[in-house]
Amino acid sequence: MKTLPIHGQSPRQPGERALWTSLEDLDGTARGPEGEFPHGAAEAPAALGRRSFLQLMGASAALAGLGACHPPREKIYPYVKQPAEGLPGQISHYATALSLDGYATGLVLTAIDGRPIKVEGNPAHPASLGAAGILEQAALLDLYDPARADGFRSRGLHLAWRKLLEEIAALAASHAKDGGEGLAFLLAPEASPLLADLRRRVQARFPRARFRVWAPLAEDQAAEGARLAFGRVLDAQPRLDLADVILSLDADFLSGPGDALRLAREFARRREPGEAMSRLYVAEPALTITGAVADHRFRMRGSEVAGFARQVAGALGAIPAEAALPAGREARAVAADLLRHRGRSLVLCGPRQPAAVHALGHAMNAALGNPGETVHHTAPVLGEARPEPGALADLAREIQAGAVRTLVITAWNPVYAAPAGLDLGALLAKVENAIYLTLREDETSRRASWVLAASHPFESWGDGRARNGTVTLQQPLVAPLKESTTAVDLLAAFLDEGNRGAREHLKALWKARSGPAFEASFERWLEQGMIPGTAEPAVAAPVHAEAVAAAVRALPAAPPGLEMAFARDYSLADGRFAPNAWLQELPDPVTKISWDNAAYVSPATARRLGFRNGQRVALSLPGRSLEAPVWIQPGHADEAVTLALGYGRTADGPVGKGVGVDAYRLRSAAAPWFEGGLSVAAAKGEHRFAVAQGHFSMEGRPIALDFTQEQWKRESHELDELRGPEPSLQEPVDYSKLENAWGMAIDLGKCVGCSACVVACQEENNIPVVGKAQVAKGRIMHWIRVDRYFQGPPEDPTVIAQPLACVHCEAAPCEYVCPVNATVHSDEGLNEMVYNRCVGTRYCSNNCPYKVRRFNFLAWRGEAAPTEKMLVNPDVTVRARGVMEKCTYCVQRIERVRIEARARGARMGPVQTACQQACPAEAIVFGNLRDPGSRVSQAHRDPRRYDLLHGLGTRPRTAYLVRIRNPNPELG
Amino acid sequence: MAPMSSLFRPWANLLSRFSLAAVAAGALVTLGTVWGYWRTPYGKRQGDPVSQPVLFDHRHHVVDDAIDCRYCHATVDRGASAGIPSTQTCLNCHSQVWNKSPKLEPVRRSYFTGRPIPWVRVHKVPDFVYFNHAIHVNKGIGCVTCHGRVDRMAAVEQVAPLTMSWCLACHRDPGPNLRPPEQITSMTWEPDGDRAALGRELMKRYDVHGRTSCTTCHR
Amino acid sequence: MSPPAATAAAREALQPPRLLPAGITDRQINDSLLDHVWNPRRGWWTLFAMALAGTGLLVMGLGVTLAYGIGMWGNNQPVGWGYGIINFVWWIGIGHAGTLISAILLLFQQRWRTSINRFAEAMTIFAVIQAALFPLFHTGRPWFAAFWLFPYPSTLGIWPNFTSPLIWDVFAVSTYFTVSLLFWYLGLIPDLAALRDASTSKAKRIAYGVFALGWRGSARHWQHYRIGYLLLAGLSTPLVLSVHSIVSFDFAVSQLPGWHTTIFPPYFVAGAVFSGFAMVMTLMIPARKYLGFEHVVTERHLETMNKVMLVTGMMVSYGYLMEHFIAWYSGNPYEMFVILNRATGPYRWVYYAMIFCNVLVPQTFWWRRARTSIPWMFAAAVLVNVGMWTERFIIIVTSLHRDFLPSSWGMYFPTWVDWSIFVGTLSFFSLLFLLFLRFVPAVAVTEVKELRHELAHEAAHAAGGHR
Amino acid sequence: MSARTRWVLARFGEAEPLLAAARALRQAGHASIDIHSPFPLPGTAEALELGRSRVPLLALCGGLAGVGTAIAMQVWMNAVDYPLNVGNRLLAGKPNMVPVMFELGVLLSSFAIFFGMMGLWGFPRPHHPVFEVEAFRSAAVDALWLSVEVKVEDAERVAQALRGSGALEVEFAPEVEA
Repeated sequence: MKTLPIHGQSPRQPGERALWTSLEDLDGTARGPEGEFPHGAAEAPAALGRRSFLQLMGASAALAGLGACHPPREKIYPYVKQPAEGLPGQISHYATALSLDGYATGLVLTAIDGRPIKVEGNPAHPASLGAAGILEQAALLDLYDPARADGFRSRGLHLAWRKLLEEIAALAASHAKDGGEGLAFLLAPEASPLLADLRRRVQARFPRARFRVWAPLAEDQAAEGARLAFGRVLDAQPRLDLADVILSLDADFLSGPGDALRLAREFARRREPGEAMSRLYVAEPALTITGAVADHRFRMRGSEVAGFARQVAGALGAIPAEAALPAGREARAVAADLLRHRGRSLVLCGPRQPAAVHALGHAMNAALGNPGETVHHTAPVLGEARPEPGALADLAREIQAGAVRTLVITAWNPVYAAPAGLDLGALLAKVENAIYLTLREDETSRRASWVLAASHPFESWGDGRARNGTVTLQQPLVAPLKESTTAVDLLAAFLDEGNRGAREHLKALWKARSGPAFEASFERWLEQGMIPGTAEPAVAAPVHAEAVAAAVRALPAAPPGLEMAFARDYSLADGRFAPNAWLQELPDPVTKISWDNAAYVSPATARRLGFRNGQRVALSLPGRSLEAPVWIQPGHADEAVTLALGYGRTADGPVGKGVGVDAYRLRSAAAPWFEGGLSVAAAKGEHRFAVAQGHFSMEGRPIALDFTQEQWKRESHELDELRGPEPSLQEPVDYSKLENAWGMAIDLGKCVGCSACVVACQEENNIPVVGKAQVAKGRIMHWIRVDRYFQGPPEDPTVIAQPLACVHCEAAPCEYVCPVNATVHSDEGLNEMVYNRCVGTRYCSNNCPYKVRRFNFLAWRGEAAPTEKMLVNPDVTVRARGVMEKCTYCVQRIERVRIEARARGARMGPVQTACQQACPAEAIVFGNLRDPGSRVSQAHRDPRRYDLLHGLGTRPRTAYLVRIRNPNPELG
Repeated sequence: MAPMSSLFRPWANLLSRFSLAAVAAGALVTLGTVWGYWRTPYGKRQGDPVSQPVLFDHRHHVVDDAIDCRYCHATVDRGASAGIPSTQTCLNCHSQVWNKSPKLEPVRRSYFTGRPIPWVRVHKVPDFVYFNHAIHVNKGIGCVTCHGRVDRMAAVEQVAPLTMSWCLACHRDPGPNLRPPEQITSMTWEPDGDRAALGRELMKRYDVHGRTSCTTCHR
Repeated sequence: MSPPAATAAAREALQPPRLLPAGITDRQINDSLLDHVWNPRRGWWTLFAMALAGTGLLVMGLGVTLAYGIGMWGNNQPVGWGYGIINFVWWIGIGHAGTLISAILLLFQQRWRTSINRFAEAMTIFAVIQAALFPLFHTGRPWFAAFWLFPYPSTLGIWPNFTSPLIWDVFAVSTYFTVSLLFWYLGLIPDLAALRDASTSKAKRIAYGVFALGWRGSARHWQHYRIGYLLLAGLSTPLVLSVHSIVSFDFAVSQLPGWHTTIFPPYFVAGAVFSGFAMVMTLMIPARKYLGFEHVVTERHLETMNKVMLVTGMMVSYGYLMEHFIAWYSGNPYEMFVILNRATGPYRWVYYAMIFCNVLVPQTFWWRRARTSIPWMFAAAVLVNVGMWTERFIIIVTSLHRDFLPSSWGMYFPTWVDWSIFVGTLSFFSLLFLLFLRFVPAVAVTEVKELRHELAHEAAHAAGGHR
Repeated sequence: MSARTRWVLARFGEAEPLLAAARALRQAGHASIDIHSPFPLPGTAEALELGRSRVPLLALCGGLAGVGTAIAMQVWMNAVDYPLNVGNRLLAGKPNMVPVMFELGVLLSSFAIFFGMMGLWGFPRPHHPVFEVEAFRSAAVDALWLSVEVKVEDAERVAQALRGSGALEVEFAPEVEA
């Protein structure tokens, strides 16, 4: 029964390559021979045929149960030579890292029997602090993706590794003759010291070779803004835990590259009610998770943020009056609040804003005395590997001019993500040797003459730097599952050192940079996953006020009419995670749409244009046009349309192919984020979204509770109705005699709604992916979900997120209705779900008032590729078709801790659930309610505690803590 | 005399009753057989010596050589699985003794080719049962309790039924199956004196709580 | 008949329509009621072929479900139960009329039952067979449900959970089916003997002879038979009430708004009788024509049945009224929402169809013209069947699709597999029914004879004492 | 002493003479008398002095056995053998047990009634000497018959008596060993 992580693996013929063909069925694009079953009602499940037949046969055999029908006995294959360490089935943890957008996040990977099965944060690492985001965690699925690129080929011919090295050596030698005149590199932004070192050495060998750094979602405007404000590029390093008042100018700092986990942690720590509570103002166009937790959210089009910033800056006196704009009521109040907290306030500026706004942000921080307090500045961590605006355009010009003979691309998928109008695909054909290093066969690999499979970060050596500069080491957990190489080896190949191995390069570099006791230190660094004390030092950075003022004055006014805005997608980032089924299925943290992007518009704009949800519309900008389905998003700025990037893939494996629409086709190099002059017209057809949450109003029910500080002072007693004992005919079971009584507390005030817990749970508990059609049918399998509710006017609502998994009711309504005792209570108060006993009546799910139970309607896993079987957590039963499943409070972790402690005769240590561990905001607390000192016990005694649906008398073990907001009374 | 019109001869009474009884009995016997089958040693695969790719004789190794179980099954007190010895472990001795024996040819072949010996599993619980050797061994359950007198088996066979009710019986009342730590691997240990009292004492000493919550074994 | 014809005619006009034609003899009763067994009616094979083809849909639907899983149905989270349980409750409700007519009317000594009880009992059994398919096949793993639901000592050492209404269902439905079958068969034995003895071919005689078990109509037989039959009727009466009460516990014992209601047991029983009578009417009206039974299933029978439908329809309407009232009176916002959602939510058209069919349509039976118009009563019966199906849809789907947390609200849409199983059970039901009409007397011949005997006896008394 | 007997069958047109004939035969000392009718004929049990049926007693025993089984089963399975905390409910909650108690009581009671009757009747019994008489086929259709088992040598005399008491037709079944 222990099989596979992904639904829809079709049975393959022997010898056939592992292809995820059947997942195409799920996303609604299948036009194969199976097309006789229309989508929706009449979908044929993917795993037909042999497997189902065997199941039926198995069933009849079980019923007959007679005769010599024993299954064949299993084989046991022991080691030939026992390795020195590790027991079969024992967990081992390795520190490693993953770099996204150039910055490394330290991770700890769990491996069992040599297979990495779980990604967790590295508590010692400054960018993780023990948490892990959705992308870092889901990257593990990419590792096992059977559709990954495999091997090396040049002009369609497969090359063995050794042969590849020879070919590159020959190529390098030919370029070396003219100093690398025709040699160009298109690199991804990457703070890796090792890559920087190799780049320097390659540059030294090929002095005339050109290096370009490019990424589709580059933060180049921030760098430009720093240059404007400080005269040189500097990184700002904010400290939210020290900030009393925060103004975010289109900065969704709780998600996105580099530092979101740390910022979420710091932000959440200041969200407990009282004097120390921070206050967050957010000005943004589309609702983000940061906007959702703001105390005041000002919705405005992206191009209007600059104007708002000028109003605030003017009221602060940060810029001369002629550069400022007259402040409105809101800007005045914000400025006054910021001024009241000089040195304890913070202005953050989002990467989508133009350089002048970034500069203005720096000026405001300077005027408020924040540098050195809530923000400090450092030399840019990316160093030379900073993306340059126009890098791609320059490269295109050179190719056009025939100046590039060899182009080495380690940047991700430029053909797909290049701005509209730049036909890089056609240009690549002009390059004699376009060498593309890629994890998957994608749009670019189709056009490149050389395609080299890249190793996954979890199977290769490397390094990186955290956003604060801390050098982070990336060590592999498995040998590459595919024949592949790394950027390090590829660059080294141009130095004729390709065969030395990334590990040797890494050690050589750090041996040179560290002291004599290198070997010992290196072992220690690997253990810690980083080199301590390597954070970038702060530098003093005076702001050039006149330059800022000049730049601000030069800012154009917001253009009238509809504005097109592009956004980084929470799940797919720039699109590189499109082949990742976990991320595709993960509902968008704000809209709860899974397997899609959509053109978000505000309710008012939709009304004006007469648009309905799901209606297809044509979005037109000068010379470009795209059809996209509309999604009416409360809280969106009026007269603007936001579309997330990264969808509408045409290559890159079957999972992401054809999901959503490709916003890059609409995105120009000149206005990469906001562009005015959008015209929209209704197009033919209706789009069916797969939305994981169908209803966003609480209907006046006390579900996800939210008070302002003022209300909390007056009305906190109202919570008494939602907690404490309820009269019952049944005497509650006494748990006081046991050592443990497990419980959980979820602090809605801390939760930022990022959904990291959902992916953590999916990874830990072998939760299958079901595909778009099944999500649309209401069959998503996530054990923990993050509900999002809107309150107040639909135009500008208050937004609250509520993570919800099984709450482990002491008087569980699901249990007494199960006819076969498949769900019962454990002695320690867990609501147990026994898959192997379940016959699948679904009565428990019906009677669960929280609707947290998930049913295996079909054989979600089908047949998995061999690599995907490696992903399965062996501590958790893989559920068969026809059984119910749900959150177990990670009982496998509880039992592992228990057995390991008690086998040694020790007492049980603390247990962490997967969701708790991943949560960057520390909103989820799990532990022993019998221990009065445990954090969960304290949370259960918190005055903010309440029980969800308390009146039903279910006595949930998961308690909620109400969210308190801290609005500015002046804006009341 | 009226014409003979009767449909059924007298034997029809017997036949009809017998047929009905046969149908009823047949149904009961079928159900009972299916039900009973799983209770037979055959249904549970007990008492079926399993032939292995190497003619390994536990009798010889345990009795004659007096090798402790843990020499080969080394992870039994630390890990979930008891551990099947690596080929290397076999050759620790057999590179010196019987190193020319044709019976050990598969072992040497494994060692030199690097391919593991395909041992055949004898004790199998379903995949949804999470059995952990370490906790049982450390809490005083001896090898012989579940695996029987391996020292008397030429080829190992399953002795215990390995059914859930068998597991539950011990989890409900572990005392009688506990033994002192030094006797865990003994095949012959018998308690002197009061078994029940010893069981109670060992329960206390080991801090044993037999749990029957489902997630003890099913996760 | 001795009284002068004129007096008889006058009396005839004053009496309610007769239960039996005047002057009919036992032989005539026997011949006319068994005729359809000897001489299959025209079109039987056509109907049988149609029903068989429809049963193919059932086999296919269940086969697809077994092969691929419940995912082939429309069920989802939050609507864990859909057509499967709707059809289960609907069929089991239909299956109530037979026992009710046989048992309760027997205990109340309602003579008009004799013409329809066999028919209704057969319908009960066939309906319960349809119903019993669903609890098994709606489970995710029927191959385990088939035996884990029964409390047998297993090697697992674990037992069913007797607090679950589904276990009660298992006991209730299997008991109901078994007792109904025994009751039906017991009543059938004298008729099988009559068939045996009236058969002309040897094969038929043997076949019916085997099933008649050797019935000789002996005084000893009748002595036990009468008391046994009466006792079974006495047991069946609370049984029939218990079965739908227990089915209603599936809902009432849960915690869901719209389900958690104390009125459910009586309301379900009334609904079951209502739908059962409607189904009897739906089948009886064409069947009496088809079989030429107008002389035993008279207009008086039909009118009485319509009166019962009116009464039970009023009880069901009262149930609806109370559901709404309690939802309001309880002050429970979740309950109030469910009622509101039924009337104004996305499934409101089903709700209004239910109100129309179950509340408004039976009201026409206040009028004698409606009660005696065969086309109208047939239409009304069909509408009530539809209405009772929509009632189950409303109860199950609307309560589930929007419950406590709006975040988990969803919609339910049946799939082609749901439809083919539903149509398949209708066909399978018809198939069994056609077989019944082909091989077994559709009217309790013996009881009609007994009734004739009693009526003749009374007539003799009425005509002036002993002969 | 001849052990051979045969059944004498007499068809009557009305119930009263039939019952009178039966009473007369009883008084004449015949033990094996039976009346056959296509529907339950009032007065037969009294005429044949059959006494009270034991079926109600069987029904009661069956019912009590069912209820007892249900209680024992539920208490033992859910509260004694494997007590599980199921939603904080009582292990052997009395209201919970009622439905199964009732159903099992009805089931076993019905079984007792049905199979008890089969036993009392000696069913299945497709063969009986009276079936050998072709005319007896009207017994299940519309005719009233009286049957009596007599010694072979008495048969003709009894037939005469029956004819005298109003039988429309008298038939003899073949001789059988007693």
